[in-house]
Amino acid sequence: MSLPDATVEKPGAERRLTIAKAMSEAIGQEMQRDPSILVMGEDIGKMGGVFGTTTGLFETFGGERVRDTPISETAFIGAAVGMAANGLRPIVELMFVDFFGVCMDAIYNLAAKQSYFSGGKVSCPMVLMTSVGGGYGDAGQHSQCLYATFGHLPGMKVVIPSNAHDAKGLMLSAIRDDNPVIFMFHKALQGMGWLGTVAGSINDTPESEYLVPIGKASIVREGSDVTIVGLGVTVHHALAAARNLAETGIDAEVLDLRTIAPLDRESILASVAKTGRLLVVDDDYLSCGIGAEVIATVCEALPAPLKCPPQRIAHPDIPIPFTPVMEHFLLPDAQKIESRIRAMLGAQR
Amino acid sequence: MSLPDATVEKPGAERRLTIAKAMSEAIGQEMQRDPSILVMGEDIGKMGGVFGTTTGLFETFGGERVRDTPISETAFIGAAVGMAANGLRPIVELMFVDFFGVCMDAIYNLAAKQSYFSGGKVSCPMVLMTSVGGGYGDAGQHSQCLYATFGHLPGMKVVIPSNAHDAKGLMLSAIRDDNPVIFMFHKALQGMGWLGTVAGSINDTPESEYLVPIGKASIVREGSDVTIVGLGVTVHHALAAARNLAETGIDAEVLDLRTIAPLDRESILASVAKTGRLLVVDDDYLSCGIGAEVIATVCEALPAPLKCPPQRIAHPDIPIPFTPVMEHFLLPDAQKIESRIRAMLGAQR
Amino acid sequence: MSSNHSKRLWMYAQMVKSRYFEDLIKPAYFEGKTPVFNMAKGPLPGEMHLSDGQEPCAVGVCAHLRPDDTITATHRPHHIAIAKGVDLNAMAAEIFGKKDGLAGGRGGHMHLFDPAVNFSCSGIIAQGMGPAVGAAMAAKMRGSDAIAVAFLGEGAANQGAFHESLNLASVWKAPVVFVIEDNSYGISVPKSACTAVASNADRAGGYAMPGHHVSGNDPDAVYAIAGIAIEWARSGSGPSLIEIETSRLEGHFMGDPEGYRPKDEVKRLKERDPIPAYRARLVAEGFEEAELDRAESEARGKVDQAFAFARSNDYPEPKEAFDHVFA
Amino acid sequence: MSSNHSKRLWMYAQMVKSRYFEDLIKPAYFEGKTPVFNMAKGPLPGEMHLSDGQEPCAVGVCAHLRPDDTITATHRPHHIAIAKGVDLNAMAAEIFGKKDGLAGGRGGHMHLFDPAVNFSCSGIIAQGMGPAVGAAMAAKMRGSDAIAVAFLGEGAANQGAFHESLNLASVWKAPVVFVIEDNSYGISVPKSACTAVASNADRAGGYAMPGHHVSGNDPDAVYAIAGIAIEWARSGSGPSLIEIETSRLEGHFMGDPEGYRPKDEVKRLKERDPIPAYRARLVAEGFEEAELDRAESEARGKVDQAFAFARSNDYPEPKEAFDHVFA
Ligand SMILES: Cc1ncc(C[n+]2csc(CCOP(=O)(O)OP(=O)(O)O)c2C)c(N)n1
Ligand SMILES: Cc1ncc(C[n+]2csc(CCOP(=O)(O)OP(=O)(O)O)c2C)c(N)n1
Ligand SMILES: [Mg+2]
Ligand SMILES: [Mg+2]
Repeated sequence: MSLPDATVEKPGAERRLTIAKAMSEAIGQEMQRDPSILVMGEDIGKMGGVFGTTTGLFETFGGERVRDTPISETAFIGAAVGMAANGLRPIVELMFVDFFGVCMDAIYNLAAKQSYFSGGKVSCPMVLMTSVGGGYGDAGQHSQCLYATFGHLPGMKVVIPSNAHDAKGLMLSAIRDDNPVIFMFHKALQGMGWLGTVAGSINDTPESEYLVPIGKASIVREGSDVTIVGLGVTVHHALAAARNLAETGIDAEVLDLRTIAPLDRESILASVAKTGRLLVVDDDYLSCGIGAEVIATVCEALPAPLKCPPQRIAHPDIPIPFTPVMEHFLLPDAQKIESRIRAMLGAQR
Repeated sequence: MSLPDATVEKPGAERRLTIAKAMSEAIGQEMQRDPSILVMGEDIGKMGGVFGTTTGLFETFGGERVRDTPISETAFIGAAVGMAANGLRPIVELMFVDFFGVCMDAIYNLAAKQSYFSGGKVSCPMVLMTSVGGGYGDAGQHSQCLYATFGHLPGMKVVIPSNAHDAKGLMLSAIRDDNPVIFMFHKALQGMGWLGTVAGSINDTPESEYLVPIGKASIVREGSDVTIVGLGVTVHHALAAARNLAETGIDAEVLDLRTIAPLDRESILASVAKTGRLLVVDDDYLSCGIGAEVIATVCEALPAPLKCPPQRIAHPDIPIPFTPVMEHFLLPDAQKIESRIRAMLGAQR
Repeated sequence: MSSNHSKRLWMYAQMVKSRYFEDLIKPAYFEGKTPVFNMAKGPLPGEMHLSDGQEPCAVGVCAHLRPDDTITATHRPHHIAIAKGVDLNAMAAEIFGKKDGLAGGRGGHMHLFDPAVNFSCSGIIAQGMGPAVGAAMAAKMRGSDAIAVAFLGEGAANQGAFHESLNLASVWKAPVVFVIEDNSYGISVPKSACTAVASNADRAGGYAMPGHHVSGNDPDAVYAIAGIAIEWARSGSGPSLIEIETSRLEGHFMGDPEGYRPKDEVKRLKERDPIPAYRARLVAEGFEEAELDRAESEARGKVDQAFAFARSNDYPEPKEAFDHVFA
Repeated sequence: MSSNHSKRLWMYAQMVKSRYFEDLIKPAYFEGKTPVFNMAKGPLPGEMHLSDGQEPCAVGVCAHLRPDDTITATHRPHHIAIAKGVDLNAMAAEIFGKKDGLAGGRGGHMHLFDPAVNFSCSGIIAQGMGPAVGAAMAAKMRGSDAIAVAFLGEGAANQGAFHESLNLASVWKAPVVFVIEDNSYGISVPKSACTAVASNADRAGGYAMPGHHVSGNDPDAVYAIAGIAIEWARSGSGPSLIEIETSRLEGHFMGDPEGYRPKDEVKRLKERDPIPAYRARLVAEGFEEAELDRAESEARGKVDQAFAFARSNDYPEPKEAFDHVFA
């Protein structure tokens, strides 16, 4: 597909948006440009999306192009695949990623394989946006990340913005991509007042069109002593930790993955080759998680051993508990990152 | 739960069974012992299971305890959870693991969290047996392994036997476990004539009861130069490669994971600490796979660097193609393992 | 008649108890969340789905149930849990995330498990339907006449699990009753915008089971119909489907601005609040005010006690998070 | 009448073509798989689901369809693909895993995609139903009167996607027809053992759409009813459900020992093979034998050509496996 004129990552004047606003703005702008785009999902019409992803779109584009659906994820995601095969570019919302279990077949066996099974003759230009993450006491069926669940299965691209600027640019790229793109937005960053919001996620977001490329990580803080790889909310924890570490002379580099499939292995390797140390911070379950993938990528490719064993912080392999005293005990945070890095630098080999 | 008398891993006289026979024998013996056990799934009644997992059970135990279901995986797996909460011990079959997308909610959000959400008051003694793997030209919706898809999500145990002896012992352990156990059997090992069968999977399987413990890997070949970690069919590829390597003096240790959740990190670490080299061989998709988890486990824990970078062989991150020329090009085999290990030993650092 | 009297008094008291439980939830929920509403804060974090207005569904059904009958309920579970007899102290403590909560704080308000009365609920739409069929089959296979009831919303009737579970229950003649609380909305989406048929009861025919529709949000009417369906199940005739017209007097969850609702809809619905209406009917039919007052204050007393228990109970130790992942 | 004549001739020819296609599959499938049957071996590895006996469903529906109408079919797709006009050479080559197959050998017999005639199929039960609704909506939204047809088996009608898709189609008035090929079995499980209702057509009422039942495994009867449902969709009246009684003359897949089937069932069914029966009817109603023979031999010729093409076509390069994961 040929792309219309768009600047790549050229920020304009200071214009602070939340991720929610950045997403709905991006979708709205694209819908103006391309009449084949439509949005479907539960409560994305008049309500504007439970997480504000479609605010104002129903009013602007009407009920034909902004469609509330029944609570029938298999049918409406399946329908989106059929639309995508027939000239439309659907954007669907799966309200919480935790609900993937009722509709994963339509996603991974249908959408993600349409191009392959058709030998490239039928594409699937579909964006599936879905909320991830916990930390606000919503318990074990509404707080999961499941990054690796999607990152493990081929045929989909998977993006996870940590801030509004990237969210807009990634959403534009996702919409224009001819493949299924899973757009995971973290509730702690979304900028819905009622969920609280990590301040760093609200940043300068140009009104004009720009693309953040899918598959490119971003160094959000340069440093020389250790590479902290994060994604979504953990990027902000990593940055906070890095600020604290800097006070005692430890210079951490923070890498925001932004995309987990395809994973930007080059950027990871380049950073770790420079710093010689690696900590991956993830709020998804630990085992077979993105942290393992990053560590394996580094260890199998780096010619020289690291200065100390690579480490990961993730949600342990247990369901997410409701009570805040337990939930916050388990989730990664700046404090845990900071002390882990101090230990890593103290225990060199 | 207290276990009735059973020998742990004490093989009797030579009695060669296929995995299919070992599974149905184990289920039948347990059903004799415990009237609370029942089996449900598609075509597991008169037909005895598409993969022979329930051969003869319908005839012995009747339609009350061996129940064919509608093609309604969400309902019957959900029903199994309800039964498990109410004094029964259901064994359900998901015919191909590839179908998990229509029913994963019942598995990971319901069965796997019942104990946790109830604070341990309600358990979920359920076995979900499901076929995995390709290599016989059944294309992209009938040939997947999806080990890591299950290994990533907490609250379930996940076992993968590589031979009939282990299949029987793991099935007994799974049935007696008070938790959901995903029992993955590989089609290339199943011993259904029509699927061909790797010879090594048919082995001595005592008629008497014995348990193979869940969570314990097994060293199926001792060696000193490199640890090859495999599971299911790749164990046999690894053994074949090890035999060839031995001819040129390379002494490979082969570890059969047998369980991926909980992962036997101790056995992996002990073996790699001894050999200093690691290759993981997996026929599941590469990214965020079990290979990454094993490598991360080793690299973050081993005090000394490995003698050469750890490596993995897996199915690449692409859907499984139908045509044999492509499918076999992608799947791991003994040849690929052998040449990878030669490269690893040649390129030491 | 006297049994009828006591059942009706019980239903009234349970409705009052449930409503009062939620009356206490409301201010507690907003503690620490003002002036800027943040769901993460305060003693009751996370989503909170109230059942105000839907009490008739719970009491009319549960009036027929025994402790060994199973209920699977939804994300909006309080009224049903209370009518089923879930331990009120432990339930309140769970919602507050305390150590003597039903699950020691691991589950929270959408995951209330009380095996003593065979109650559970969950946060995924229509998720409880399969388990209800399973519980019913477990009873049937052990020769008991216990039954199971799956509650769901009208929005949930468009989820695949609904279809699969009704078919499975019918094929297996499972002693289960499916009860749809039709409050007209699934979050913001009105039933008419997402459901092909006017009455979900009509879908029962697709599963060769009886389908009942109950209008009026009336405990007596629910009681009458539920009695038929439950007896049908208990006597071995198989499953039924009941759709109950009810009303959601609050937002989908607390904090919901409800911009999608017609201006005075809630006001109109509150004028038809089933609790005062039921009281008025009982009085008109000869119940003594004093008797009703006594039942009310007893119910309230239990709720006050439960909240006091929950408030004073300690939080669990953080590291207990690692317990009970496995049985 | 003359148009009727040509449609009937077309239907007959397509049935013959489909049957002959499978007649050639059969020996090819067993090449290399004997004496010990091993599914992995030979030029046609993997599962092979034949549609012998079900041809009337395909031709009766497809006789009304245009290339811009969409079909989503199942794991048992040959008859439908052929009747929809899928490129026969490329289809045969795909099934043989060759480089000029529809997908260059990536898909195989359960994943046949031909966008030129808007055909696709897949191996997960009821998976095509949502996509059919989507294809129908895409046509509707671009102002076309193209429609979509989703084929499924009677076993698939117990899957959640069936329910969700019918409801969604009805709510959105999607121009789609759901066609159930009721061959009485889902692998080994008879319909009566897993479906709560005798006729799935009765389920249409639960979605406020017309439900049709066609008995007799008769192309003319299918044609008549399909015409009504397709015109209903094309004219903007919305979706319909059709259930067609048909028969599976072979095993579920090739190699199926069919121990679950009553002894002489297949023999009895083969006596009512719809193809010779249809020929006999056409002749009885005045079609010339010579005309039918011509149509037959033309159909066979195309199949022979397709198999010759597929056999002589090269395999793709192994490394092409990496192509087309993404568009
Ligand atoms: C599978 C799934 N999809 C979506 C949701 C999000 N969700 C929670 S409640 C709700 C509305 C449910 O409506 P209804 O069934 O009518 O119950 P009510 O809230 O009215 O009691 C939705 C869509 C969910 N929890 N699970
Ligand atoms: C979700 C899912 N469950 C199970 C299967 C395995 N399976 C393949 S075909 C089949 C039977 C289908 O029966 P029916 O829908 O009647 O179609 P038929 O085979 O009779 O044409 C089953 C159970 C599958 N492919 N997908
Ligand atoms: Mg509702
Ligand atoms: Mg069938």
